[in-house]
Amino acid sequence: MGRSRHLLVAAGISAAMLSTGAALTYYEGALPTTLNPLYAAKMVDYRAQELVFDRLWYHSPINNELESRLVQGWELTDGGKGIKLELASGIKWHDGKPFTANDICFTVKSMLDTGTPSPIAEGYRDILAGCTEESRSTAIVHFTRIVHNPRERLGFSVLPEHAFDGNTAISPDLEFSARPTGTGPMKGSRGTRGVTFQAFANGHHAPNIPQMQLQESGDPLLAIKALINNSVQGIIEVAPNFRADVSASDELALKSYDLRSWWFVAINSKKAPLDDRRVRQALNFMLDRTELREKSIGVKPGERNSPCEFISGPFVPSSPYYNRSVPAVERSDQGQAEALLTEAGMEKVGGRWQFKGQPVSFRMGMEKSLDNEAPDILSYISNQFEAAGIGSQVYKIPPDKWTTEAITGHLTDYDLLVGKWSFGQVEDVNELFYTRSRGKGTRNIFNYSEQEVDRLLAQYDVAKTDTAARDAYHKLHRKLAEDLPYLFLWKLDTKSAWRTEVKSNTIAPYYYFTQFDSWRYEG
Amino acid sequence: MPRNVAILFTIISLGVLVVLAFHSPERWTVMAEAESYASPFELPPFGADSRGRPLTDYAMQGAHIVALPAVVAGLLVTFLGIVGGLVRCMGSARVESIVAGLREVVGALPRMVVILVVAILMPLEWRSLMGLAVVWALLAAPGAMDEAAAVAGRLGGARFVEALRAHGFSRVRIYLYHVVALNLRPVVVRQGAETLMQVVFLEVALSFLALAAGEPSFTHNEATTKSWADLLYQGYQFIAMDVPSGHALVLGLLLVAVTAVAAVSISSAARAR
Amino acid sequence: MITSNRWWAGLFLLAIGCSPPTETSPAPAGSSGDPVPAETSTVIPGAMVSSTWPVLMADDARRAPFESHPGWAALVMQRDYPAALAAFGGDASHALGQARVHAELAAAYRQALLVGANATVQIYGENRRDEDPAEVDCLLAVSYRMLAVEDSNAQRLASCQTTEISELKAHAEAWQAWTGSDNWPPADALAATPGQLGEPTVGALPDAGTLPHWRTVDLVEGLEIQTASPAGLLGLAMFHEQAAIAAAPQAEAALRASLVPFRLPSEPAGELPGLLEVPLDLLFGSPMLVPADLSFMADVTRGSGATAVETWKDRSALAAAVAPCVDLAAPSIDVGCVNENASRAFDQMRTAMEILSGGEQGYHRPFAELGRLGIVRAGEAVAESIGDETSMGLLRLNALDLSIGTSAEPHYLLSIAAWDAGNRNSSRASDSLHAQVGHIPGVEVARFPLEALHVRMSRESAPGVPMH
Amino acid sequence: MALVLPFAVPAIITLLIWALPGSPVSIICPGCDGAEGLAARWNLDQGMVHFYTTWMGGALHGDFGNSWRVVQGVPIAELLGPAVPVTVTLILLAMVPLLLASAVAGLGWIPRQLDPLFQAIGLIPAMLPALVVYAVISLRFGATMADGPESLTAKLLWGAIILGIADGALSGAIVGTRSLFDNERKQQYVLVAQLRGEGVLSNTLPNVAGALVGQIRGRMLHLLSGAVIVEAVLRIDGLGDYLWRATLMQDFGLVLAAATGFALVSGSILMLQALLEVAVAWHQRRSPVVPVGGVA
Repeated sequence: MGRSRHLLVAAGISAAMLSTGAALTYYEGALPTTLNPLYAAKMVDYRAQELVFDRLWYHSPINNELESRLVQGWELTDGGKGIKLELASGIKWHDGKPFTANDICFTVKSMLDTGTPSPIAEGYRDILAGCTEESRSTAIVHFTRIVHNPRERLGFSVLPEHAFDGNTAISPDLEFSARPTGTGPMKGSRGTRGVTFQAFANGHHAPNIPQMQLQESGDPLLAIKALINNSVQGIIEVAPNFRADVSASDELALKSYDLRSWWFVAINSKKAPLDDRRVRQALNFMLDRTELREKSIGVKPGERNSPCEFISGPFVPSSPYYNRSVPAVERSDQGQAEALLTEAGMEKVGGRWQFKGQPVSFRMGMEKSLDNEAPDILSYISNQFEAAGIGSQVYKIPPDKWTTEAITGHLTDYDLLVGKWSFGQVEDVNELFYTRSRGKGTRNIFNYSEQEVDRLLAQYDVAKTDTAARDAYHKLHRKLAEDLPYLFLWKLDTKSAWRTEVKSNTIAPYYYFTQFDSWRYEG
Repeated sequence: MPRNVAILFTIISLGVLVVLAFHSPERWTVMAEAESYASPFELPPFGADSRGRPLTDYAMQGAHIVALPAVVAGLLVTFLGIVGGLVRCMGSARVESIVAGLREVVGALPRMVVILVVAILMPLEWRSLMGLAVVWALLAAPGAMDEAAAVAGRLGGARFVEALRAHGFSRVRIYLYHVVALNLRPVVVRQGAETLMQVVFLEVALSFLALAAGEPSFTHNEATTKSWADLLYQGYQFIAMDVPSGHALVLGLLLVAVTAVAAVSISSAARAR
Repeated sequence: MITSNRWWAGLFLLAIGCSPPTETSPAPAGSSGDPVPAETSTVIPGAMVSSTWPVLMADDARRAPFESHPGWAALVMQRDYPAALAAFGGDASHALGQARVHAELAAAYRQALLVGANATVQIYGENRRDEDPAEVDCLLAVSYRMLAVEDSNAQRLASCQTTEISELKAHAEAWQAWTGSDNWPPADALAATPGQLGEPTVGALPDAGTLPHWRTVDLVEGLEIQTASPAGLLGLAMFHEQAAIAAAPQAEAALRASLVPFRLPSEPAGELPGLLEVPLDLLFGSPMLVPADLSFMADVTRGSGATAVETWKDRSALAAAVAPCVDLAAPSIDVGCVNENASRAFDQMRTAMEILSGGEQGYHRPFAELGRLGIVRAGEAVAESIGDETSMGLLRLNALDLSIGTSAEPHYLLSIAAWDAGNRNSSRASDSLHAQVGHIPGVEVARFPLEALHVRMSRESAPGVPMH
Repeated sequence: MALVLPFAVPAIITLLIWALPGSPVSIICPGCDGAEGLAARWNLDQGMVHFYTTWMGGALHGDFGNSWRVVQGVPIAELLGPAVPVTVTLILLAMVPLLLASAVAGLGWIPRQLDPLFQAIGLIPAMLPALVVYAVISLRFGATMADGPESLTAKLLWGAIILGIADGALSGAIVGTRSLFDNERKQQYVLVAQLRGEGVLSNTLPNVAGALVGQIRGRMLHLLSGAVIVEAVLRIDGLGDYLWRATLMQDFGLVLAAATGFALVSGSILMLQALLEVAVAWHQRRSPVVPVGGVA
């Protein structure tokens, strides 16, 4: 058996070597739900869309300069309340039709159309007022007010008017979501087992890689093996546990990917006994984050430059919005937890906590793909609660279900949900904690609602100065650390691994493939 | 196989499964990285997985997942088989035609398709192996009833009962002893044993596929419980990726074999003298 | 010896990514598994390879005094300056180690100063808003001065003196008095900055005083704005430079040369070092492979660019590796070539180390990785000096990817943060700076303008929603 | 029955949707936002009859709607169109070993002593050989191409072999066919025919043909059921695999269409059986064959 296995492996490796001549393949933790930029909900959606579409303006991943591939000239109009865009010439959509000012205005109008139920579009409705086409190559985008650095605000992907027959109310379940038409370097098509990208030479793009495939990675160990065997050439997110293996290989390179991500355990504060803040605070003390981090992520105690740092609120510690005067709970404190639970009217019988005579047990879920970054974390958390006298049934939730049910506030039969949020330059957390109503709180997992929190979020929204905005979020951080709609766990750095045959693969912060034209594959 | 040997095998194989199921831990042993992929010699009796968890947990939890549903499905099919045989003995043409019609409808659809359709329609909180096992049993029942009816038919059906009545036996004795115990037993027990085995294989198949697709299983909570399918999945990793988990494959195959042996030996043990 | 190798490898691998200590790294897929890799193509001349510190350190006897000393473990493997200073404290036999820590701190504080100065210029110079108070003029003027931009600083300092914050007023006056003079360092101005450093002392690790240095209010809502003087970091940089020299006066020239690539634009150029005697202690665990590399990097940084490569390629391993990638005529540099040569030099050093050690040891890879990093950084410096900004940016990003584990030199990472701050890439700059807070006392000073910049940038960006 | 099946399956599923607790929308798309909009888009808002008729109306025109989760936005017909021939090919290929084994067993060329061996092989669940084969294929073709068109032929051939042998298919075919012929051979007329010097097969075959066809249909349905597992494990883009993934991802529209697809295939098999039975009956009407040199 062993012998035949080695023969198989040898055959496999050689077959894999031969196979790399075909397409460049990379692994994501999950497949994108949609390739329609208006409905991106996961980072994998954004990354895939960056290959297919052009954002109007973007930051160069090399020197962070604000650049545009679609606009060759611009000027402010209407006393700063508008910007006139002169489009670059020779740009075609992936179906061969020319890119015109109509497309820019169509995109703006579809984002302003309330029949487009997109949280991303919702964000733009505060700033954008409309758009007029002056000519085929000139459009004027109107703002609701005078804004500083207007180009910075125009970071949306441009959609083709003809693909929607001019209908600005765009629904998520159109074929466009699977087979979009963009102006980006690659033409993308979502298949049943992955996404295929074909290079599309254009006036403003000249990709060097003719074909690329995105596949779902599944087991992280197998993913690393496949990378080492050259069956795939890249993994977007490598679990900290496996980074040493990547560093130790001459054929792999570990690449930095700037993404501000933090992990949490959302608490269903609408259900008893979790509706009692003291119970939530007790859970916060029950968790031994240091042990969790060591077992699941592999961070040794006292390790310097750890990829994983504890947090006490909804920001990464390096962020100016992070309130450093609020300490993170690093070790469990069962004494405090017991005192709080007793105060909340619970009693411990035979080592198990009881509430109103019933043993306390929580239904806990986690987005399944997180297991790739922090293996078995759900079991470790559940074990810690068990050890503290609280039972739990734990479930792994598929990424799509997480997108359609968890972040839309429909998994209310759960008590606790383990998840991760990622941010770019903007660290706006309002959508996570606002009371759900009229386009607010669109990502409020357990429909948390707290008057003071709403007031602070509104304060941030209307802040006239940077200081006011920052103060509002510092107060929000403190308030959330007390009220605990989430148990805040840690921020975790993201690293990618690519085979060394993939050259000049500059990775853009957050969007990843912004500089894809320069990528080369010498496999 | 000789009947006594079959009985011995039945006792041993079922015993193994029952003991494993009853000693199943509620949640698996906390990992010990140092024991990662420990061989059966390093961590008796079965070795450990990638995170140092003993494979014994997998064996026991897997047995716990399948034990009750498989037995229930087996008994259900046995019971319905008996009903089918007795109906033939009663000689009710209407009931027989209903059974035949039922068999036609059920037999016209692939079982696995029905199982999956039921799985998606079943409310989340109802989803469990038990539900699927019962559906599987109901799908298998018409065949069993048909075969039992054929056996009863060969006995002479209603005429057989009348003949025994003439010898002065009570109806209850005739049906339960002469018909069921002496004549239907081999068929219905074999059908029940096969269903038992099929339900175990169904669980393994569904869990393996869910595992391979990175999706939650229909049959158990994979975050706290491990199925035998997890052993086979590790076996797949051993073959495909040279992961040192050959011992998991061996254990997985062993458990599947024990189930098959149990089914065969039950059938043999129940066959007529 | 195996034991000590295990210990050494263990510490290295621990620092790299917490993997368990291994005697040898796994052989690449499909390789023969032969401990000594096949013949590697030459990038650095053979004789020069043998004189690089990683290869010299493959000699157990030469490595022993370093690997047995916790000071070196803290400095080279953990990159933990406070721990290293504490461990070296009072150990005369390792005065060079102590000097090295002070020198790296001097470089780190200069780069932290640049982070703050660049951020200040970006936010209050180019993105000033009505809400910003007059006091920021003072910070802006000092920042421009540190960046050697003489842009009506006197006028800014004058307007800054209208402040009611007396300490800031005095600070502004002191800098005003110095503006235009060529004295370096600006002793009086430094004396007027908050935080008392005292006399430079070997082993001391002062901070930047109580932070924030000053509190003012915005002009729209009257909310408190906290600020700190970048000059405080200059004081710390000068302190550690003098402490380094005091610790090892015999190596003053080498220590000063090691600082050249990290000096401020406003600092006087001084004499070029020429070829120096550099003790192994100053090279060990750094990206500088041979003594001449220090001189080469100093020469490149002074702007000689491509010609420096020609001058040093026969003596400096870094110059030799970069030379084939430089087009003197253009002048330009080939990024792919630099990366390729860095990898080949990495193989060369590993091969040489394996031959000396009689097989691969756990420490070989991290040692050689530092060499690879050094070559990429040299390419980056050359690109910058010849004005090839794109190549410089790309090489800097490659160097950043290589600066992990034992290769993560705080002063270099801070130099990237300074570059990012100048590019308004406030996210990565604050991540890099944050990584040093708590390890290098006082660098928080740079946080004040950097965080203000980040808030302003993020509030003026396209709207974003949290993604999972 | 054959004609009714493709209409009956969606009808039964529709009935179940309305019979189960909770609104049809919550069953079809648990947790989906905008229940009203979704209900309207899926014709769930006007009762089950309206849903059934509109869905069936669309299906008859080849419009099964769009996939909701497996490949969001793609027309289901586009996904299942190529899947049906793949599954049919798999079943037909798998029938080859079964038919051969039946023929050989019918002729009595397979010794009974081998039955335990075939039965033992029959105890192997199809999933086990399938996962080994997929492992080998993923090694042979590499992770990328293992799921691509390059490996389809290999996967179909291997899948057919597994389906034809595992899950008791082969042993069933051998034992079933043999017992059929054995029972028939014992019949009086066969013995008489033998005395007349006629061939046994020519006499028994016409009479067992009906039952034989019934067995073949049973085996094909058995294979169809096994195809779900084999396709899913080997990642063959057939009806079974789509049904499996749609079930996992709760893509109701796809499940409904795939189940109907299976009903269609099953109906065709029924139809085939009916045709064969008619042919057999027609043949039997022409019997008995007048023996050579018959009675004057």
